[in-house]
Amino acid sequence: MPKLLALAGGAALAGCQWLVWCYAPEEATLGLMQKIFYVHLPLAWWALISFFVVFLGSLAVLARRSEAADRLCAAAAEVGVLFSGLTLLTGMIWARRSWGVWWTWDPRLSTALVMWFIYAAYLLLRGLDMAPERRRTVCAVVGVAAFLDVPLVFVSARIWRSIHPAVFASRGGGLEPEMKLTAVACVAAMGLFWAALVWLRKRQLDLAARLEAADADED
Amino acid sequence: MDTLYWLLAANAVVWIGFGAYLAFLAGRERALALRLARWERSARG
Amino acid sequence: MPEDAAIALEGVSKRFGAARVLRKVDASFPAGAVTLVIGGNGAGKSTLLKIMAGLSRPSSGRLARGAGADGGEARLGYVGHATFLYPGLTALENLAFWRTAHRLPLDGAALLALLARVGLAAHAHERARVFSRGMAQRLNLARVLMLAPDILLLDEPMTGLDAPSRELLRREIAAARAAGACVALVSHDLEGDGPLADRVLALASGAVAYEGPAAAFFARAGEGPCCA
Amino acid sequence: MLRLSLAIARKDLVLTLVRGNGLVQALLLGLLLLFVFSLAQAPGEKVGPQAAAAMFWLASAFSQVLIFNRLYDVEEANGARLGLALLPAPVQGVWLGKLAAGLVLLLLAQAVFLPAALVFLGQDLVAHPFTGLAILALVDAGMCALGSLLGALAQGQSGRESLLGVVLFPLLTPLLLAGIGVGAQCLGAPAPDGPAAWLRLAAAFDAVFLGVGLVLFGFIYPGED
Repeated sequence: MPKLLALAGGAALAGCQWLVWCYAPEEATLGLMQKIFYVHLPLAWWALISFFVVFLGSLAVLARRSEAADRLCAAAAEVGVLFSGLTLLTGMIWARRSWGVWWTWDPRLSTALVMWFIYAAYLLLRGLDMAPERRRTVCAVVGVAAFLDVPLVFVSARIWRSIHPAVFASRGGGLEPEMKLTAVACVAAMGLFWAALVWLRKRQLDLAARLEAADADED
Repeated sequence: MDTLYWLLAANAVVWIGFGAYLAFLAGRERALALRLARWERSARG
Repeated sequence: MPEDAAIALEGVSKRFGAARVLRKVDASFPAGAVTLVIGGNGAGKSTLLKIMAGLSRPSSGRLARGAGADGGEARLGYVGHATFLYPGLTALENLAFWRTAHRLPLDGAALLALLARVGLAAHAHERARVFSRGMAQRLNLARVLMLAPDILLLDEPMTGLDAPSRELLRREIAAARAAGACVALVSHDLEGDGPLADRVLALASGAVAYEGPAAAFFARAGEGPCCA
Repeated sequence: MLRLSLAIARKDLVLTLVRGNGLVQALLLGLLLLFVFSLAQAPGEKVGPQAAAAMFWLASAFSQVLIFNRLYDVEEANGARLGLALLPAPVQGVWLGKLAAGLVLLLLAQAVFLPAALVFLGQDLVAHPFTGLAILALVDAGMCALGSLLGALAQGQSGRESLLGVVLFPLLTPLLLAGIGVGAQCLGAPAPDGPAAWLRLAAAFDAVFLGVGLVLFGFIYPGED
């Protein structure tokens, strides 16, 4: 089932490539380069959703001591770090081409970077050698604190450079219908792919946990 | 064509990233399959 | 749980990852009695006491505690392998901290008297850092006694104590029992601590091997090789 | 709970300031950071107010990691952590006590870092005493709320200093930005919008993480051994 989902996601992403390259018109001011947007935006969104899933899973771990929720957190955090890392890289390439700099203190870009740091540390914490029960609660606490930090990071980054032109916001309203359709399709396709990745990883972790338990029962 | 070059680089980065994670998943899958096989052997015999 | 039990365990199991330390332990510890907990190394004695103290959560099963002497929650005294002492604080400061932390009124003269009771009057203003193992254990004992516990959990408290200190500890255990406390004492020294015991709980690889009156246990143990 | 917090804070301050040398390491590290950064100014040049404020908060952040590691390390020597678990009071009292002790220690450290930053980095304090104190209090409170929560989480781990830093610093980003933003204004950087937005942000951070600490601390402390 998850493999089917992965295939569907892959196919959908491939289909979106056609939309991106042949269907959506070229942006007037930003030119061809704007087409990165169709990968960049879905990556960012699904990274944020991953972290939200980590938050919800962490709450479930704390409230119900659920081990399955903990494994879901692990899977979602890994995919989230991957997606936000790719968001950063595509964003940097875009920035280099469009504005001539690799990095600029845009609120969204900075928030993505700080989130990447936070959840990379979260994954580091997961890899530590701790008693399983302790690791679950420790990671859940960090998972909750990390997500609550996100809006604060975003607001602070915005105050930090309050004079920065709102590059993204101004274009959000000005998308042509074809572009909007393409963007929505890309987000949906990326969502399928994201779900497949998280599902695959979660299933692996479930299997590993079952094997662990089976080993324990033998003694 | 300079823009296209940048565009290709960005897409390449994305697919390399996905590929790396999928490779990681595949590696884990293989390790798990090995462990499962070993466990089944020991459980039967 | 039985009427007179100050603390009771129902089907308590504990596992650490792959290892099963306790298997479905049912036991009750009556008030006003000393229960000797025995068993070989790794039988699960320390884990059992930690679960009774609430320091460790059982993987399954239930733990019930009776009310304290004053009708409120039972006051708990626990002596484990660690002494809970801050090396940088003096003996008196250590006692004062734990007393305040337990929300009990502070009385310097009473604390000094307590230190005298455990033979540390001359060392009241020395830091715990310089104490020998035996002295630290006696200070630890004073820390527990000043709480006037309803339930006294002692995990091999005799380790590292010289003969007079052991006698002191045994006297205090007897006094606590007389005052109506429930005492659980983990020990390897059946000869020395056996006479104190009213009841015996013997564990073997995490399961109960014997639970009942001490007299019956020692009568049985006298016949064959000791099951501890 | 407040009595427990007070007892713990008092005990920790005695152990750190009177009987130990806990703050010396934090102070030296912070001063070294400030000194090394002063090398960034070319002869005859001055570091900008924003860079100076950033260095001040960086020194504070690093010493905070050492402070909270030390505060939770104190409980490990003879297993006193388990003793705290046996107390009849809610364990959040420990969090609050460590928070208070950490706050005092951090303020003491900053009392050294502030003049050091002014001297090493050649800054002049432009008169904004009230704003400066307000942002100092707000940022320190937030740093200690989070430090007290995460310090408990790192205890018992190998390499816990760097672990605590790696987990703590990104979470502290909004606060550090607020501290640097207002700090730069206090050192004379032009500020068309004033410090109000930063103060509000720092207050919001404090509210969120005081709540988070209060609710979540019980889950990770004292933990089993």
